[in-house]
Amino acid sequence: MTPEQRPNLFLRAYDSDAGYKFRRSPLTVLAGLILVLMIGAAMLAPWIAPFDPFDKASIDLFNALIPPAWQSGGDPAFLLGTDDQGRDLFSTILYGTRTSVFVGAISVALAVCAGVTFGLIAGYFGGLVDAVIMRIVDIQMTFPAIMVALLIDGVTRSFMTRDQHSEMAIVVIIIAMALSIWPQVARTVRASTMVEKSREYVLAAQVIGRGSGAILARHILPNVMGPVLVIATINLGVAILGEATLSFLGLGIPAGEPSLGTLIRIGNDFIFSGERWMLIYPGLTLALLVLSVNLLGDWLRDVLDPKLR
Amino acid sequence: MTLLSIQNLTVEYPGRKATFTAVRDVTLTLERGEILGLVGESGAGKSTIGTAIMGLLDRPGHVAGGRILLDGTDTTSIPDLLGARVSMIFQDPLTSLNPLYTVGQQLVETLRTHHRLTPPEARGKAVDLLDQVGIREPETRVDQYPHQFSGGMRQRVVIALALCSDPDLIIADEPTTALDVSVQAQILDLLCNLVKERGVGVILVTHDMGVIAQTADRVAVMYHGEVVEEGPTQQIIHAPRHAYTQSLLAAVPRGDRKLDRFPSLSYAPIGADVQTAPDLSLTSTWLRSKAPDVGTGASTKPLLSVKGLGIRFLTKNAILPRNRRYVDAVKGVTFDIARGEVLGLVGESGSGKSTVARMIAGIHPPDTGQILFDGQDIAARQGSHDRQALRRQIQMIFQDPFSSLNPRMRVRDIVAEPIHHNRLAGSGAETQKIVGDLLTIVGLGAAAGDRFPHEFSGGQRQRISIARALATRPRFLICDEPTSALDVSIQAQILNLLKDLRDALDLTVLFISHDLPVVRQMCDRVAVMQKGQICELSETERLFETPQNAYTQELIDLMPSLGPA
Amino acid sequence: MIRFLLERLLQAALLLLVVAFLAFVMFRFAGDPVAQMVSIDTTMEDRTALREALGLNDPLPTQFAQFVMRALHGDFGLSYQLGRPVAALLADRLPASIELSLIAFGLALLVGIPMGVYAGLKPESWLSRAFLIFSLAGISLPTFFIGIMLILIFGVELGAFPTFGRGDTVDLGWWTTGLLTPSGWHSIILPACTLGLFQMTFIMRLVRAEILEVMRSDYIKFARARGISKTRIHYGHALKNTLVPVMTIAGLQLGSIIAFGIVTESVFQWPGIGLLFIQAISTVDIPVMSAYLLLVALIFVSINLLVDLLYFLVDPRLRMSSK
Amino acid sequence: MTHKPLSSLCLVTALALVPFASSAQTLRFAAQGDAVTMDPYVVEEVFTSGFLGNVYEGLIRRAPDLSIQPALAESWELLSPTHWRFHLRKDVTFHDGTPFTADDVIYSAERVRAGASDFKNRLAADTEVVAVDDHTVDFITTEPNPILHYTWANWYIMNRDWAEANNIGNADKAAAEESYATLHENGTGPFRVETREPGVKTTLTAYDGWWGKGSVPMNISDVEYTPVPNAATRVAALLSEQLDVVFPISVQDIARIEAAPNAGIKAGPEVRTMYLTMNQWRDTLPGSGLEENPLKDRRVREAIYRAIDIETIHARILRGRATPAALMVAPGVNGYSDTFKRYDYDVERSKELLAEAGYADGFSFTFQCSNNMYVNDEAICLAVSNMLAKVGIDAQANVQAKAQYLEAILAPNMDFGMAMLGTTPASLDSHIALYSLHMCPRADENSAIWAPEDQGQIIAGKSNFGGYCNPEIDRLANEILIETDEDKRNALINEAWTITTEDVAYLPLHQTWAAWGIRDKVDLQIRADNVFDWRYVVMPE
Repeated sequence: MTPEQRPNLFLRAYDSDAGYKFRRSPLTVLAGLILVLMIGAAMLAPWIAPFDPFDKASIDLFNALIPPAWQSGGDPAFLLGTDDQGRDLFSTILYGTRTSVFVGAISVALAVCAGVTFGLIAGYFGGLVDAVIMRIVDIQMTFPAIMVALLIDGVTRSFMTRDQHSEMAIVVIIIAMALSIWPQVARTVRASTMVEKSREYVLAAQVIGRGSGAILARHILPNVMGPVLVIATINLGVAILGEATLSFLGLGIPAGEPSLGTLIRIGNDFIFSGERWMLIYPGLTLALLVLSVNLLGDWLRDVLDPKLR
Repeated sequence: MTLLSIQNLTVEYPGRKATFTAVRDVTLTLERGEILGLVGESGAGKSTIGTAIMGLLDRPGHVAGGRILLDGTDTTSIPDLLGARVSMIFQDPLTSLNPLYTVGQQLVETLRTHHRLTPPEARGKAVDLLDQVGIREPETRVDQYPHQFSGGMRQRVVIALALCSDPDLIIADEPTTALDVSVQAQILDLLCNLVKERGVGVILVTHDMGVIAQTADRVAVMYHGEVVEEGPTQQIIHAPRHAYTQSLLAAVPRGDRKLDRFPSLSYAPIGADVQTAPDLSLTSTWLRSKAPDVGTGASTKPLLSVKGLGIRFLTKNAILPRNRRYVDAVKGVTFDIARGEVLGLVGESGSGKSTVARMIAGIHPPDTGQILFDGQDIAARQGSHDRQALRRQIQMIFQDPFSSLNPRMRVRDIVAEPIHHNRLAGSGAETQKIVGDLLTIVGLGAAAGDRFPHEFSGGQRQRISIARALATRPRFLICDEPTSALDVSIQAQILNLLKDLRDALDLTVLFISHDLPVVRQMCDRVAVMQKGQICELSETERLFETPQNAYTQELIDLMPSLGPA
Repeated sequence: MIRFLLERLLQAALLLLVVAFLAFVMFRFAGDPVAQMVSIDTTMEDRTALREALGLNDPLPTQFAQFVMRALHGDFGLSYQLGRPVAALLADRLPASIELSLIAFGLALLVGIPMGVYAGLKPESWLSRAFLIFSLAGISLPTFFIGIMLILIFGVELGAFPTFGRGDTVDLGWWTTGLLTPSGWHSIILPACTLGLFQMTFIMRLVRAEILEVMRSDYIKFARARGISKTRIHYGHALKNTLVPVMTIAGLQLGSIIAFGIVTESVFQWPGIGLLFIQAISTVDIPVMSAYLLLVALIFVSINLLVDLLYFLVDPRLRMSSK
Repeated sequence: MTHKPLSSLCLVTALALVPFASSAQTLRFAAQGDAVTMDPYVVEEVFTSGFLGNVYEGLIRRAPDLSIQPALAESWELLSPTHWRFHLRKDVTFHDGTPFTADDVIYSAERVRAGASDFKNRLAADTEVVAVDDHTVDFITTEPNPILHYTWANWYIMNRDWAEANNIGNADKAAAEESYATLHENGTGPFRVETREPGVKTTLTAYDGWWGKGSVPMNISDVEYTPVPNAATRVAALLSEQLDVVFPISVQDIARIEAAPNAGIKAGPEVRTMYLTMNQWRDTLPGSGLEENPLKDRRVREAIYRAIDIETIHARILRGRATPAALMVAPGVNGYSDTFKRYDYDVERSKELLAEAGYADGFSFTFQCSNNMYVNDEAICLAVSNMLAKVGIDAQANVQAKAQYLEAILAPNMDFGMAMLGTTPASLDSHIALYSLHMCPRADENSAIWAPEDQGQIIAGKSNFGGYCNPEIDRLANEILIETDEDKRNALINEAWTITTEDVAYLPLHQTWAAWGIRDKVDLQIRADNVFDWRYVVMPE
């Protein structure tokens, strides 16, 4: 078969086993659609959202606590109603989703970078390096994300001024989440690396004279990425939830920059006052987002690595 | 009455795009006390018949047509078919036993499923069974866990388990493939004796003609889901009628005499793996044009000389060095290989032959000894440029075609990697040209470069491995069991290719194998390894005809053969 | 065996020391405790004196050494906020957390394992699919959100369950239990469900995956070929082999139960160590926080050790190789 | 209780449908936090002091309307401007039965001024306390102080014998060992502590020997106190009838509780005034990037004042349950006057003022806010920040929990442009507000305010974190302190408030209302200082 005859990437993906399993599961297709829609809307928030929650001058307290448009007293300008500051809830949720997805994606990306690097090194070189890295992983796993967040918070506090620190809140939470995820990635990558490094294609590369770096980067890395992809997807959900939980506990994103967690925390104060839309819609958005991510993660796991838990 | 009668059996696996017919219209019979050999290459459908009889087909596979009768009754209507009437022995004794139960527990459980026995009675019977299958000290071993048994012993336990229910029929699916030759012979003997004593029928599924020749009464040869020929063993082996059977037998390496080439008798529909004859004229262009440039010393000295090579592996780690336990994997190995020579290295699994190969290839640094390549010690000269240039001239072909190619790289990149790494080509275009030539030389054609390894069969992958090994213009090639994972017909093609390349490129070869007939066909001299040491080294023909060492003698005696030709 | 245990103990001790150091360092920077301990009107002089008296001006290594020495004697000092010995505070609160964790964990195992076994043995049935979707929902909903919803529905709208606290407790001298009174049981249901839900779905998925894996193995096929009954294969062979990995992960999950306990305890005002911790964070009560962290590490390490020991009981391969 | 766990499990399902039964005489009460300690001198904090006020008693107490009432002192007289005589009640016993005598007052006066006591300022260090007889005590001060006893409502009298028998030392926060008084009490008040689990539950019973029996409508026999920090949980517990009284109720939950058939609300303005403090001390404004500090300019401060629409905050965030404030003291505090008016909300004027001051394009600064200290503090902060944006001022709200927030705003950090705080004058007199919030925080005339080396000595103006400084106010405050003629004194206070209002020293916002959630048929009196006096609770029989 010459290259010209080969179908394009999309068709091949569509026709592959993964694509087949994807098409066969309506739930996965739905989850994919929802996720694309949500992430798309979140990324395009500045263009889609009717209001900019960061533009303080446009927020009018006079509009506070308007119920969703279809309820009595609702205003068509505010589709999902407004919060206690008069911010349009729909816009805020869009921006909040953006923050949540951003925090989730960046922290997972960081965790994957760190986890893959250390996992590869530990698994490939073994010995003392391995022992040291795995002990660090063990220790790291002792700390729940909340405590990691506190630790990072404390350390950054010690060398930053207060202003810098509150601006860094989002960075702090990203690092905290990344730190709580990377051990899992490292463990998986280490295990896969130990399997892969004894495979003969790695020996073949050694015989060619390839150095460790090249072997790790060109040969082992691409072959351990399957499970990593699954773990990354599942942990994207975990990271989004983690950010929400930290923000809910008041250790996360400052209230001025909404994330879904802070929105739920604020909404929770109105749980008894009848203005439940402030709790329900961010909550639903969060649940839907994470559920979609997890459904896709499940599908990926089925396709790539049925053995992963 | 005929014990087992399979009538027009068809087994199908419905897939997403097409339905795969694993077994098509197969009709077979088996009598009590008879061993029916079911032989064929991988994918021929021989194992499927076994599982179909048991009714254990993996979903979505199903019997699409035909009947299976046991003593005249359709097996689907026999309630206590499994275990009670039919038993099965699996290929891998390491995974067939539940690791969390003692051998005795598993025996007792099976015995009590089929017989009314009190636990002490069942235990007594279990001990008897272990004794019958030749396990010494059955009283103590019955309480041990599977991991405390060796591979051969475990396969005996598996057989004991299969016998628990006094079955009428035993299906043995490649029962000795995972075992060493010496153990294989014992297990096959055991099986034959049990058949005679108990009068059970056995279906022996195997790819190994030698095993069939030794054991089976009758043979059915399968090809692409169909039985192409059936008859008494002697007739099939010595007077095969079907062209496929003929080509299959021709490809089986002979242990009794040396041939120049494997007969290129090939059955036409085998198609997929039949390659056009490699165009070796190309070897005169690139591979020859720049002859190895380093250390072209006097041609009388051996190209490779190994002196007192040794390595030991840690078996038990501990914080205190004195508590650590090591095993000597290789100890005091010494041999020379002359230019253009093929040295065979044989031995059972764990004898250290692969470790020797890997030390020479530079994968493991040896703990002791020297490896002199062209007079220079490549083990000692750590990382120098010279060493890299020397290393380049030593290449290796691995055993497992499925793991020896990086699944994430295109074939073109796999073959180009050594060229890039050693900067052997001036430009990208030149590299592509060389890669295309190499792929043509090994008989795949340049277009194969665009594809990924998983799109190729085992034999084709091994050709890719060879192309990669040739890409550095090596003078010395290590072949570590290059064909042990391949079907015999493919094996013959690959071995022929290696022979041709050796001749065309004047390669020196270290050929490692546990398969003595293959070694006899391929090598000029042979070294026999046992427990990390070389116990005999001599000219191939002399070694096979007049072995000096007792262990060598034993290996040669156990060598399966198709019987006198 | 003994050598293995000693090695693990040594490792555990090292780990605890590192955790102690991290705990110490992190809380050293988590805010000024003095600001919390005094009223807004306290003079700078008194603040400085207090800081001095608390030893907050000593060099860090000295503070750490003192911290470890005292911790070894079970003395974590007095809570800045409550003026009580931290060890006593934790001891008072620990029973509540342990009872909640164990009930939640028990609930998770009791429901999760059968669900997982079923879903693993019959992967195609509609009930298994339902379980799977349910489990996805379980791991997708944040714990705090579930808690709030349970309170809203069962506590407020239906008025069926208490929404906070432990109910009546019985003091057994060394342990205060809520499990001997009806109101104690009544109170534990909602928080245990909240806390257990995530674990339950998690364990269910894990068991399912392991069962699927084990059922593909050769020894299960061989057992079927020998005619062993389905029940024996499923519950004897498959489940037992599933237990080993499930135990590890479940053991690790106990650690995360403690972490998620913080959230649940804060939503339900469950008077356990998690609530104490979250209150300590907001008041920068350093002794309480560092002691809590050490306690969590200790619990985690003990669980790991316990899991390792259980391994020995279940897996003969390990039992033998260590002899 | 010897229920078997198994049978309890069965009972649980049965009980799930039965409404909670409760003894009518037990008051089940929950608030945000727990009393920090049972030792009355360790922490000056509203809830702890208020809680202990039911167990311990001072020489005086405050009535529900905050007027001063005799308590352990039956009466008092001023023998000279510096010589006070207190006549003690005679039929009083401590909870352990010991009679209350003048010696206990002397002991309490010593201990309250010793060590790290938070209540040192109840009595000046040089005030002499002399027992005239068993039931008469004299206080001799060095300077006249007309409001000496105003702050004594939460200076509780402890028993010397009990303290000495139990080795109770000074009120010390950094003590190495737990003080007996942390968990135990021996007061004279109407309730005695039965069991105490800090942070979990405290139970109390009525003290049979209490001297005041019959003087108040109280009919409760037991109190069960549970701290419930989570606002939603508190409301849920009230609505599900697990609690009789909960405090505080967020303004947004008031309607829900009022609508409930089984609960109600009692709400009223607090005596605490919420205000914004503006950093007038730093030479450069934190978070502004400017070389100068615009907040030193009175016009800028007025511009900020005028940009805040207090009525909308009042209506939307506080749902009408607040009183916009023009002064730094609330109605009910001595010296309050309703003649002061707020600067009108006027965005145009605000912009003009900014332009006049040279900041037509606005500027930015850090705005420190708390999120768990005051009623809807976070929402108000964000609203203020949004309102300032409309005149071009970028107030970057940094909302933090109490611990971090206080660390940021307290000297010497003062890492803020503006911050929101609340103040309650302990003596309910204007002087303390002027003294600690408005006087220049400096050790002497010549030193710089908040100079590090002087920080330990600063007493006046110690809560003046914005660094407002006006010598006129310093002079007035000192005059007010020693002026014993009430009319003259009030005139001086009025003069001071006029100056600070003119200076826009602070930006007073409002007095929020405190709302108490009360189960149906429970009656109680709420106090503007949020102290909960159980003596006024009447439970349905």
